[in-house]
Amino acid sequence: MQEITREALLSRAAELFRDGTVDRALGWRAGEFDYDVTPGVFTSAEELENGFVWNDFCGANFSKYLIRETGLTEKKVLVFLKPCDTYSFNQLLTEHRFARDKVYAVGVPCAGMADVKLLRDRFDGVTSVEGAEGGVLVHTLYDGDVTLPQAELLPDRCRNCKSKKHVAYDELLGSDGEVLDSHRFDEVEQLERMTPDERFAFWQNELSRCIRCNACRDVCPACTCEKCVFDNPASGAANKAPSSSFEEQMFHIIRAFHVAGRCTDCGECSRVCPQHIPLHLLNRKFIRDIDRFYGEYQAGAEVGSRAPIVDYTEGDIEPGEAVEGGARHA
Amino acid sequence: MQNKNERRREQILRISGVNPLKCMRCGKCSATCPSYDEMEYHPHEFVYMVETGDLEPLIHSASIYQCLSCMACVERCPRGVEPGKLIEALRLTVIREKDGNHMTADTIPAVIDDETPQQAIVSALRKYTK
Amino acid sequence: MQRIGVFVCHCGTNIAGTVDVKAVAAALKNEPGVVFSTDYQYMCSQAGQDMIKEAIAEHHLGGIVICSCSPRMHEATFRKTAAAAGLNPYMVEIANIREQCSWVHKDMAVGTEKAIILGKAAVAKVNLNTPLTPGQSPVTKRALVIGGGIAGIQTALDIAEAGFPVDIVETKPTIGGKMAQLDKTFPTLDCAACILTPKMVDAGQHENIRIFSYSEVTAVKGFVGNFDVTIKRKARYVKEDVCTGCGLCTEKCPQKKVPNEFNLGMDNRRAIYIPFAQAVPKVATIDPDYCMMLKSGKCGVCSKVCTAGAIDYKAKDEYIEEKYGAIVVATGFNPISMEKFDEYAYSQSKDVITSLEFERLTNAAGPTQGKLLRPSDGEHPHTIVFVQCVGSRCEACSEKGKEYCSKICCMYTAKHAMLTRDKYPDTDVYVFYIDVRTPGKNFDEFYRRAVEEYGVHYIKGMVGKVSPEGKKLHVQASDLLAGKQLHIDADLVVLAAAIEPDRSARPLATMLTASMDTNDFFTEAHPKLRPVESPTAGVFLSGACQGPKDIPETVSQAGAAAAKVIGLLCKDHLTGNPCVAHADEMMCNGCSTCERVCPYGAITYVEKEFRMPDRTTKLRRVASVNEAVCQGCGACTVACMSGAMDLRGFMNRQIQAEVDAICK
Amino acid sequence: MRKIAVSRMEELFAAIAAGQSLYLPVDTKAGAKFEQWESGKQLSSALNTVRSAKDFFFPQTENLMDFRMEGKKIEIIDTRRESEDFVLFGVRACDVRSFTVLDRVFLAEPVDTYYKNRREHGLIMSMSCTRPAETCFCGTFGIDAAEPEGDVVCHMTADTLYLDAKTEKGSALLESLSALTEACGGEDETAVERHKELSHERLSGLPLAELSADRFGADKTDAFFNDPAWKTLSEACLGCGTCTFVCPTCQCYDIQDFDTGHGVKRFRCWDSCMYSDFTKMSAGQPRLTQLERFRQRFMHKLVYYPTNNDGLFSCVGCGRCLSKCPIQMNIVKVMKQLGGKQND
Amino acid sequence: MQVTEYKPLIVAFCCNWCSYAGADLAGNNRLSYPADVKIIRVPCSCRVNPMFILRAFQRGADGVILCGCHPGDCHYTTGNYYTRRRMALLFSMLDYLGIERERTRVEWVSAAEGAKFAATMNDFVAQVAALGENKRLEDLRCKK
Repeated sequence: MQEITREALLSRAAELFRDGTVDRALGWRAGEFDYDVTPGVFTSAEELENGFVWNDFCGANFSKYLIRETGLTEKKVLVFLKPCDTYSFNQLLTEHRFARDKVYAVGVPCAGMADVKLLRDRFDGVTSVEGAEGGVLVHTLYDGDVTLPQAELLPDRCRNCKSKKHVAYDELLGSDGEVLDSHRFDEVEQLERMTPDERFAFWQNELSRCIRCNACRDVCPACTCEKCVFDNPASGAANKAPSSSFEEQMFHIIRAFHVAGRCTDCGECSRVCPQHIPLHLLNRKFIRDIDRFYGEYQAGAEVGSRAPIVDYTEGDIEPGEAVEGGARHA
Repeated sequence: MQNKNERRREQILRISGVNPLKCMRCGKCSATCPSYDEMEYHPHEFVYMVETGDLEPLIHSASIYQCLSCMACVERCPRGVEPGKLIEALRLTVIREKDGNHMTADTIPAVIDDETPQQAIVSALRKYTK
Repeated sequence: MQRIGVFVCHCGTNIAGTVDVKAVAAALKNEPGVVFSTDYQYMCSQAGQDMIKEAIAEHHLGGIVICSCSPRMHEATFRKTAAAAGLNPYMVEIANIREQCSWVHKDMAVGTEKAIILGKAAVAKVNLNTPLTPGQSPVTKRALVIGGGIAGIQTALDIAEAGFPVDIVETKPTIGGKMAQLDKTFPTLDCAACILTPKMVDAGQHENIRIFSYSEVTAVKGFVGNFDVTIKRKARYVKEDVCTGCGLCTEKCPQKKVPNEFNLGMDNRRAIYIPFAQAVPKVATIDPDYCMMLKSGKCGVCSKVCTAGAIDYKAKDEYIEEKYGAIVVATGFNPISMEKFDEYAYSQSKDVITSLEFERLTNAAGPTQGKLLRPSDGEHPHTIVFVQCVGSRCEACSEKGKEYCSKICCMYTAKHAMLTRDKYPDTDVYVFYIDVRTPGKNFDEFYRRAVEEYGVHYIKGMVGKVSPEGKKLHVQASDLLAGKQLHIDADLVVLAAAIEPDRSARPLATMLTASMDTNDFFTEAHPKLRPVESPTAGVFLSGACQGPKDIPETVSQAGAAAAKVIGLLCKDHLTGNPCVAHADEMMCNGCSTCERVCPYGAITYVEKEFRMPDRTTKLRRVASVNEAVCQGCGACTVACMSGAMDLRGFMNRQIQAEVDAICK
Repeated sequence: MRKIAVSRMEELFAAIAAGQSLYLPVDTKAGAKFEQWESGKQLSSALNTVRSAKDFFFPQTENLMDFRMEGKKIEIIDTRRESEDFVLFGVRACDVRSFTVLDRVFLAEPVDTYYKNRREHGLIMSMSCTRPAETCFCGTFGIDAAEPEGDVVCHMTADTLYLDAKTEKGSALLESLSALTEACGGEDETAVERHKELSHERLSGLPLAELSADRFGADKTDAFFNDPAWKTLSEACLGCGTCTFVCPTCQCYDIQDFDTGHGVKRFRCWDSCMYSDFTKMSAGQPRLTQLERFRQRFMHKLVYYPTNNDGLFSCVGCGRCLSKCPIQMNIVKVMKQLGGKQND
Repeated sequence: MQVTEYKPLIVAFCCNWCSYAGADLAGNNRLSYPADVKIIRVPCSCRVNPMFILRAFQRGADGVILCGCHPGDCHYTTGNYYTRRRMALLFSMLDYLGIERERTRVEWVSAAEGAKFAATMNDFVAQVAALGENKRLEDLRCKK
């Protein structure tokens, strides 16, 4: 359960609409089930009152929508930001993707957001999920009603949450948390310890499922190019016909490379992948290497910071030594 | 004979690791050599003779044993030629050949006196015998 | 697709010896776009160039590929050829089938196959070339000369004479440099001061020359024709425009124990000083390391005696910024430290000196008023040993010496030996040499005179060891020609120390983005054809900062550098390199990533209104490249995720086409 | 109707696979997926595959032909390989119906011979549903998940697999398997009926069972095209291709030439109307905003396709888009939002 | 020593100011290296986009080597520093994906290092030849 209630968010939003600070708010709209909430733009307190939802499935990162919405209004856009969203928010500000003064950011604490994928993997016909004593109560069509601890609904990005601390907001509802010591690189290190053959087999298996739907890119708050190289026939990288395994390798290497040093590890890419490809393991490899080679760096921790990939020192590691970096842990 | 000489020369160069072609004939090695006056051939001449393959007279000369192996020439040579190492290699080459020992234990009493330090005798045996 | 002509050069047998040039021409004829393909003996010859021009006209060629030597050799040549035939010069691509093919492969079949592939890559690239027109940038008509030795003075005078303003920046309180410390000059034996000081005065008085003495360059920005330079004027605590140079303060200053660097520490000066009588500018300078007033606030004598009121203890370092069109580096040289050569006992005995110290000892304005006296006891030396090549030609000991020949030592030692014998015939003079190098007008004659007329003992061999023994210096050396080891009891030993570039050169090179060799000498743009230009446009080299040089050579290079500068400053505009970055504004995200990696600050961001594809208008932040500032490295093109930033002449598409052609 | 014990499925698969390639849903880390059967591969128990079965007739990428260049000559090379027999086992009713939707596009004049060849060489063994998912709404489009179409219709009870041939092709296949299978008696008929009843009961209890498409259909363009609801519905759309790529009926494609350096390979590949460069022409795109692209997809499913195909909807209610859309927008939400207003 | 028959295809990106000149110097001094190496001239090593490297592999290269000025000596002052970071990260990623790390290399070769250029190419060609054909980053469409 989240610390802040829907009512608390609504009343604050209503005030902001009323005093004219904002004329639109980013929020979630109800779906057919408890868990299929859709991001949406609300333009009045009344609209919010009728359609706004706030529950454990409100995990989508809203930062990216600010690029469009701030361009459509003279006033401010109200946005509710979880701690991890604030990193993306800052990173977008670093890249001048929207104007800070066009946003009214309300920080909201997060107890971890549930992922319905995890329930669907275990039960057939999940029809609703409600808060209950000792966790959540899941109603299913064929497996009856099950009570589960909240933790079992959490995806990797929440289980290995890097920070409960908001790094940007205009006001904070509830309490702020701390930057956490997470185990988010464990899986990366596990892969690094494998032999190259094992790693190759692992990634071939994962990437071969890719259907090139581009959801990972389109949801990514770092992927905000006016025109992506993979959509631009002149770039030489675009190819709608992914008829060779090379296309998947190329796409995923370049996608991860283009967000290297900019990826805040929000985990949206893995969340949306219809084929369950662990895309965050590519991004985290870059984050891990950057930390290891050039000192710890968290994209979005502060506005205007210089990403290590556009920086240097005279004594940097040589590429030949860098590939040994993984082996050192063996 | 020519072949033997050539082999010897290669052996000397291999053992010493010296490239005599680096010598610019400045003579600083000879200028710095404390045994200069005892010698028939001098450090810079060693280098030149090895370079040209004129080894016979050198091998039969006492000069190679008059070198104290103080390595002053190695230290001073501006080109890193290291004549001292060359001389060491020359001695080794001679010793490795049959009956090449310059000195045997029997001959020692005749050449030493009370002034000769013990260390010198030991080092001489190491240097001049197999 | 272009209409492309391919021209395969034989380069005599340089290419044709290992590459079947006819086969290359035939193979490339089938490549997409190629309408004409031929081979010729020497493409770079007049006849070859004429052939290219005719083919361009006859076949209406839109692009040409020359399969020849490295583009570093003749790209400019063929671009001019194309331009003369009315083709945009950037529609020319070179396939390097000499340096990177025929010269490194021995087998004809292998060489031919590779040459064809390299040719195909060039054809693939030229198919995507677009005509480029270089941009223009204005030229600031002022030059900066860094270093006020004879090189800097001569360069500055020549530029000033041509009518352009010049600034000289000199770290010392006066200009004059090393030459001011010399006594006589070889091979004519004229007095150095007599020929230098008039030039110093000229420089000091010239209406087009400003001298920033006691100053340093701290920052350089910009590019050829438009340098922005920050100059630090170190506080000298004496108002330069007020001081009359009367010198009274330098006589009254109570701090008498300051080692006099002008005399290489062989005597003392005061804390307020004028380095030497002919200094330009002739103004006093307070040495803050020794001045009691500055250190403890107690004294003030100089201020009291100065009738002009020039003393200002509160002076601060000042920074001035100036624009220049061209920069000349004339930072000169220094003798290397002799501390590490213990075999010559330089640190043990005052009577072992360097040649520059010897110059001061024989100079009338020196510590001994020109009398040759031993530094240790002031007695007249009767036996003098000169040692050549100390630290020069020294391969083994890079931490001690230098691998190169310092070039000037043979001649100045002959001069020293000759002058000593001339003035003091009762002196025995020995010169130990490895080789005597005297290539130069009247140089060998000069050396022979030292031997034949003045009886200097030239001994082929090196000194192995110098050991102070009582009042004497025991010199152990070899005489290689006599086959003897010599033992000489000398009164004075003079070491011909190797010379090295001034320490300030390395950081300066970084500021100027000019390249240096491993010895910290500035690299010239071409060792033979562009010897006074650095590879960085607008930066020129004068004097020993580029390599060891004697005075006549330095002065000629100084004049040559001046000529190059004048040539540059005469232009109102410079034509830039059109191979620069440009942003596709519709694709630019405005993220500023490219701005961060640009080493030249060539990228700025602007807000512009755009008509969007959905027919709305939108104010967007987009990158804008200053084409005059951009040098075309391409760092931004890779930093740019969307690919909005591309590099003309090396576009993504072109490089990919080359990759494809090579790999197919 | 024939039957075989569920415990002997492996033998059945082996017998089918002996004559042609056999594809069936198997479990993978990322859900069920159609894979070629080989000894040891188990039929997935999942209701449906992540990707639909359309891949077998209309693959994501297809090499149409190659061009080889020698000097300045171009040679056309035939690369067609779509004439091999295969059997698709375990296709659900929704996906079987999707083939009808695709047939109307690809088999209409001019006939798409690539598609036609595959259809002719493919045999569908469909499977009735007993555990429809919460996202299922095939009933909305008149599909009975208990009685799918197909060459052979299968019903699987706890211990027995019933095989019912519906076409000549299907009969021929069952004929060839007669040694392995048993004939069915009256008891079996009853068991299958009971099985269907269970299905119907479950289908009627699904959360989306009441969803109706009656308000949509042929010639309703004007009724929906300018509805203001499109704005709210589309505002969160990321413009990715997930819905179109998992959809069994999306049939838009693009032709792409791939320059291999020594020739050109011509591919047909899926396109997505959600993509910003969809149907981009030299003059630009006809649909400039995501709203227009989003609208196109749903109007096509619910209005344009029925208009051109005798009222047949090009949605089969498989529910894939409900579970896969990154922002949880889907056709059900669209239908409820638009239809709701129409009929309130 | 195993004698391998495999002739690899090597794409070498060389910066115009140092490494391309170094390659020219190797030529001037007639220092041979295998013809399998094909050089592409770029203004600076920092012009090399990871996409070019992947494309080379896609199109049939067995190894890709990037040569630039020594760090600190870049003609453009800082270009090769960026190259170093980009390639360190890219190569580490390729390694992570199980692609043979011996197929990629960055080498700093100055204009004066003709001998180093030839030696580097000899060594790299031998290293890649020992691995044989590039199978892990191949694109079957591009095979003949």
